[in-house]
Amino acid sequence: MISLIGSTPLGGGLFAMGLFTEPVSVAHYLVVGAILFTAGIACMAVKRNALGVLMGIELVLNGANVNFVAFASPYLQAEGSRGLGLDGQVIALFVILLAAAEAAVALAITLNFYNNHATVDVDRADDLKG
Amino acid sequence: MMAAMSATGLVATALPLAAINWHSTFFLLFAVLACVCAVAVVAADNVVRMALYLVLSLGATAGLFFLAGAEFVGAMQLMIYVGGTLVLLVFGVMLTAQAPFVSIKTAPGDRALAGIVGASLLAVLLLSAFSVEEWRKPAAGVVGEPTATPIGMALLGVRVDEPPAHAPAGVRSGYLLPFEIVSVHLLVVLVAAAYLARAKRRKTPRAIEVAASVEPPASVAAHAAIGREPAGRSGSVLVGGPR
Amino acid sequence: MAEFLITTVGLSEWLAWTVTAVIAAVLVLNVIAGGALVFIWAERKIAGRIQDRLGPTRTGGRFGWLQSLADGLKLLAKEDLMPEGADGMLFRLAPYVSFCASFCAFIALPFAFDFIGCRLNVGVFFVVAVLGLEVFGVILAGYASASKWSLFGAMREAAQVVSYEVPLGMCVVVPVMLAGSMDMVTIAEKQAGWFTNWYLFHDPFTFVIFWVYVTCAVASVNRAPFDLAEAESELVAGFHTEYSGLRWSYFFMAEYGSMFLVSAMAAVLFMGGWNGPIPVASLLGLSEGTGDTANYFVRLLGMFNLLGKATLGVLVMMWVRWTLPRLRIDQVMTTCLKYCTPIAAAMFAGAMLWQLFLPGGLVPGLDRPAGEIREGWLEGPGGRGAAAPAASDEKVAQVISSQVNP
Amino acid sequence: MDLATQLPTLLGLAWLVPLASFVAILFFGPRMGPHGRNAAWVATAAIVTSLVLSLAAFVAWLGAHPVKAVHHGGHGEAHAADHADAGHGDAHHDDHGGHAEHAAPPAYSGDWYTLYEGGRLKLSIGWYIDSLTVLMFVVVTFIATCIHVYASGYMHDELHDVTDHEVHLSSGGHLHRPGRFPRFFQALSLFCFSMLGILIAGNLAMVFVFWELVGICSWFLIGFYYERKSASTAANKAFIVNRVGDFGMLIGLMALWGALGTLQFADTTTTAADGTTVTTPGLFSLVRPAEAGHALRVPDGMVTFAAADRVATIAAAKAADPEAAATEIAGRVPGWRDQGLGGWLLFIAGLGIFCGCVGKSAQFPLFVWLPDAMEGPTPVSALVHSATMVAAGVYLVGRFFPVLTPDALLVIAYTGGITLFIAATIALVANDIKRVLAYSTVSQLGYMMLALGVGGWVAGLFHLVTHAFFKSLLFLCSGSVIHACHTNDMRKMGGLAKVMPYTAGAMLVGCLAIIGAGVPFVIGLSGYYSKDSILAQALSFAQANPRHAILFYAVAGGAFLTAFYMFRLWFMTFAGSPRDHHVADHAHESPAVMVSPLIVLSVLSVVAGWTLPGGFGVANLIEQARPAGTVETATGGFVFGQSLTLPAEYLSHEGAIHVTATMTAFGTALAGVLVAAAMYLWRIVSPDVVATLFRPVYSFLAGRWYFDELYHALFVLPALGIARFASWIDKSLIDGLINGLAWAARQLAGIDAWIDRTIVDGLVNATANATWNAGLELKKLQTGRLRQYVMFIAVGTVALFVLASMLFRSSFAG
Repeated sequence: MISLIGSTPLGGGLFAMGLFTEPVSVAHYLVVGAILFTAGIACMAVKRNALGVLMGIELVLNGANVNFVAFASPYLQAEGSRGLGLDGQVIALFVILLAAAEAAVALAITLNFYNNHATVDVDRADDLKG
Repeated sequence: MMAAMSATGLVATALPLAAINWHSTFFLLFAVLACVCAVAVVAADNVVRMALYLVLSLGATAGLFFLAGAEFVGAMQLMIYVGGTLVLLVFGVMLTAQAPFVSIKTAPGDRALAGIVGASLLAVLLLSAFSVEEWRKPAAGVVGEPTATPIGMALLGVRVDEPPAHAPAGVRSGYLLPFEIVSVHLLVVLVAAAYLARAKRRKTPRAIEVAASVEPPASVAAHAAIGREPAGRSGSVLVGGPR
Repeated sequence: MAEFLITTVGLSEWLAWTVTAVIAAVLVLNVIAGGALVFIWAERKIAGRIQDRLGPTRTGGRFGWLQSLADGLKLLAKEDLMPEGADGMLFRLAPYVSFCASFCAFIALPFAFDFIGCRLNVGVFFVVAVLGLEVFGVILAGYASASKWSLFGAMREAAQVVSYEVPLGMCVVVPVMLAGSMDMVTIAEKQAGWFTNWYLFHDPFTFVIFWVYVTCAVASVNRAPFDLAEAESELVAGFHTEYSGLRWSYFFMAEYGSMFLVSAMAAVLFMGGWNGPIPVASLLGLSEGTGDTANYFVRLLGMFNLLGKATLGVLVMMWVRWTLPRLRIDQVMTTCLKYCTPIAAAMFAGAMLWQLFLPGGLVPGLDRPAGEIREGWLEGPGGRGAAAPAASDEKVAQVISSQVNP
Repeated sequence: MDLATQLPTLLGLAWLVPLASFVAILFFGPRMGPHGRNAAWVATAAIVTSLVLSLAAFVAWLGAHPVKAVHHGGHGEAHAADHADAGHGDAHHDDHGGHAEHAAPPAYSGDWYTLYEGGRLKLSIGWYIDSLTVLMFVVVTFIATCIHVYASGYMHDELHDVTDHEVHLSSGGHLHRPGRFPRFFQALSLFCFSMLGILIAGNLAMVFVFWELVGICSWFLIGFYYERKSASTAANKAFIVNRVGDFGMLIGLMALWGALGTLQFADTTTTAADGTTVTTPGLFSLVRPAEAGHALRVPDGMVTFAAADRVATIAAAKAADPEAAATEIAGRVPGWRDQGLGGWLLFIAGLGIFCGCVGKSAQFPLFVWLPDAMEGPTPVSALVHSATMVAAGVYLVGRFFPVLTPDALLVIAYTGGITLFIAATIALVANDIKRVLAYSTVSQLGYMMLALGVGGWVAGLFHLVTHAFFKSLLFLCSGSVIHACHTNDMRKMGGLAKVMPYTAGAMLVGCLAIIGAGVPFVIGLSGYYSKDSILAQALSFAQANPRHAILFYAVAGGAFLTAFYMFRLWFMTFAGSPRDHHVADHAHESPAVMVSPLIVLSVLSVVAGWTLPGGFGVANLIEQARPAGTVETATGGFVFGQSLTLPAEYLSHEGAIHVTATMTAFGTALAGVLVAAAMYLWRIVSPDVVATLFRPVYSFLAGRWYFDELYHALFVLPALGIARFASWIDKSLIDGLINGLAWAARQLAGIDAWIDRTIVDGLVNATANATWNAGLELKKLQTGRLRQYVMFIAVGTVALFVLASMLFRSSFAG
């Protein structure tokens, strides 16, 4: 199976980069976090559906969480570095909890908005614009 | 089995399979899944599909957490994010998922703009991710201790783990207070969400009222009109409630 | 096993691990698939008996024991239909999501001391979390089918599962609290010895909360009388109205997998896991350390023990299904929010106080292997299960005292 | 519980219960039944509770200190206190057995609560309880009880709307107002609380506080009908006149505190942290130290205070060694004392305190308020005149007796003598029944003061107690009469004995008691005993100091006048035939609730003075509290020379003096009654003829010696003149100046306003306009598009990062 992956051009490229053989570093996780984060921002910026915006927020928070966990993980730390230790994990935990809370409230707001405006298009939520 | 063995033998000559690092491989798997699905969330137009991709992305992230040794956080991610938040989200989708709203199109210009901004942001983030020497160094591979119990103790205010090396001496405070604050916060949110989303005692739901008032023949065309152009300016009903 | 492959067979390390993983996965998969086969047959027989008829009798001999296989073959051969307005991708994906969720949960389920896919120190938590994902497949199926019945069924399922996760979590937390660990192996090992050591009999509160757990578990896997999502008398077939053939069978397997899983969880959490009611192995002198073969034998015995308990649980669920009528959705919610949740909360508090003031358990006097199993973080560098328990206890006390009295 | 804790508890409760009643009525009075009818019950219940508690304390006292007959003799065995069991607690009581001369009376003192303590000043709520306190508690609460009961009947008019016929409105009608029944009882309760506070007070500061409270209560009650000009004026008069006296009292307080640093009566024993007990001497011990045999001595503090310049000299000379200086000063104090230093201070301190008593007890020259105080409701008059306010002054003189020098006592005696004579003469010609009684009160108070002044400590206080009974009786009787006749004028009465037999009988008892009627040497009414002892002491004093014999004549003459005017009153009111038939026809006996107190008080007026076989009696009880060092004859004075002799009181009981005094009293009283009968009963001599015959004297007396006019001319008119002058200055000079300033300020403000409007406002408006316009422009940025905001944030973040990496290149992306 692995060999099949390795024989593909992409897989070969990855092998060449040493991704299959070298241990991952914090930076790897940071890249994932950055992509998630950016995707979340883009999601928020692009989606007109309020729920889409919500999902973007979740992605952003998740991207941040990836970073926290990466910095906290002793496994990923380079020689001689301990990283954030438990603190990072606990913060990630709190972020998850608050994200859940935020999702609940945001969803309630969305439903309310839907009840009052018969739409979930955030572009229509401009009653208070200057 | 034999076939696989022979295939292995063949490829092994070309690739250093013996040096394969399973951790990195799984990381790659989950990371690619997470990133691809995240991008798919942005690209998808259908809300339910977005939700699906989001679930996959978040699930893959949970896998990354497991790989990083944060088992508790990973399980938490699965439980709360995937299990809870997303069900909630799907609920919202379902409740508001009438045909016109499932996919609301975005102008291509917006997409392009978002793409440019996103790319620049990503560039900035990547730049900073690779800018620190220490972060780029491959992991030493220290197998961390299980963290569920230390986290539990820390949430009760007792730290049993070793603090980070750069932490000032004597700083070993737990998280009892934040834990309590978050608990109360969740309770408040629960109440608030219930309050906001509660069924108003109205004879006709507001949505129907509005839809009926926008255009006399409340038809599919009306829904389409709501979806396409801002109908709020056609009447004051959208701005304020009943006087 | 990987070591065996490396040292004896001489495979390279990565290959050995791969083979091990594949074997384990296949084994677990067979538990589900084979289990589903057996349980479907059993369900039909039981239903028949309960309804005063014979059930399948012809296929495969006298008891119709090949009926399930025949059904499976039929399903494989069936045409795979998809409604016109369906969201094709989601429609296809939904059964796999459901099945994968059910299957993934088996990763952390211990069949015996070492017979486990992956020993997670947050095992219980992981199982509950992953089990909760199953509902996602159901929702997707309901949405993607573009059918009213399906959507209704999915919505009911979502509401029900989300609600029942609350009391279920509370029930699960009680054994976790008593054992001081979320590791399922640890929890089961703590109940080793005579059946009086089972957490079911630990104190009156755990006894009550076991039944709350059973109720919630039945509800969370969508079995009658809580099968509102299917409700064939109202919603045709609920969320899988539009499914047929192999895709439909995936939902079925997921359901039976989940049933088995929650039953096994009940066994591990409350009924000693692989430890039988009578410690036969230790009475026979076959306890650990008497040699690899004996060890393996003991674990095999334990596995059958656990499988037996889980099967018993599944059979009870079937019994319940064919005995009780289906509840209305408001009754389902009432049961959850007005009965299960408060009772579970009260029992949780009671068990906590009991543990605080009477840690000995309900039936004192019998042996209890206390403190032998600890989590790795408290043990010395020797790894799991090897360090002296006394040292770890000391470390806990020292750490805690240094925290409390700086 | 021993007596030392029992007594303060019982009496403290008895003291506080009326306060509770006051508070209750204050807040809930109008809601207590219809028109606040039940307020009477609350107040009465409170005072009855106090009475019960006081009686309990009385019984407890008697149990510990049985009253025995006093055997006067040369050996100076002075009081009958049981020494054996009084040595516990903080009883200030040296147990010296037979050497009673050196013994302090049994008393208990302590502090409940210290209000303030800093430097030498300590203000506390404390108690000083001896037999006098206990006795006075019983008397006050008893009489107050009677008066409460009586008042609940007397004040029933206030239960509904009242039309006050004595208030003439400018519209020609009469005042119509709602009733104030609860208010009356509220003030009454506060009055009782204040009076009991004076009685129980453990230090002069507390006395002063309650002294003033009594003053304000009297102001409330005298001015109860405050719509009447006469009532409000009388209330103000009483209050202001009392302030004059209190000013003197403040001087006395300052003299004592400044020189001695304490206002406590008794010694204070405190236990220090290390377990040693420290006894801080109180006023009594400072003035009459036990080591000097309780003889009056100018305290060290006063001596050094008076010799301040010499002390300063010594201190300056030995500035380096303060201890040596202190030793030398202490060594030279006796010498200075012998030179008479500090005597004046002690004298002035005593007189200052006495000044307060002059005001409160209506002594010359501050007695003018008391007759006017009749404007209050009659129960108030009874209370003020018998048991509370005026008694407070006499009580304080009695309490303060050990600190008073013989010189001060002489002043007191003369003040009392003058008062008694003036008041008695005015009472001769007064026609208002309550005014007669009021002047009689002033006269009797003069008696008491005189008695105290001539060394008759027991006599004075004895008379205070007996007088409390019969004077309250007399007032309540007069109230009953007024209640029946609706007039105060005796000239319209007459022959009321037939319609009001109980009242007439009770009044007769009261009159007999006040004139000291009795069968000489056998038995008599209460006044007989107390008056006799005053006369005897006055005679004794006159014999010892022939220069001051006039005091005895004043007393004897006063007894005659008393008998005359009291029976003039009785004859005019009850005897003969009705003078005004309209009044007589209307008259009726008062209701039972009013009559019953009369009967109770009558009985007490008869028996209060009796001494039972075995020695139990008021006089002997008071004797228990006799201050240490006042038993024996004392001579000398610090101011008026050494010639003054204060004869011991027991000497007055000796045959020669006693017989003379009794016979004098009997004779004068009889003469007075006979003259009164001749003029008003048998009408042998017409009062009108006498009045015409002595017209100047009559008008002088009827004009009340023109004291009010004198004070008006001397004080009121100058004060008014000064006020007018000040007012003129205020109006023309100060107001003019201020008006000018205001005008200038106005002009300035005009200029300022112009600047404000054009320049400052212009600037502000310009800023506001600019802001407004900027806001209008900026608001376009607020598109209301959520997605754009997200973009802004993202762009902003990137921009920040780029900016930061350009500026701080070294620290990023190395």
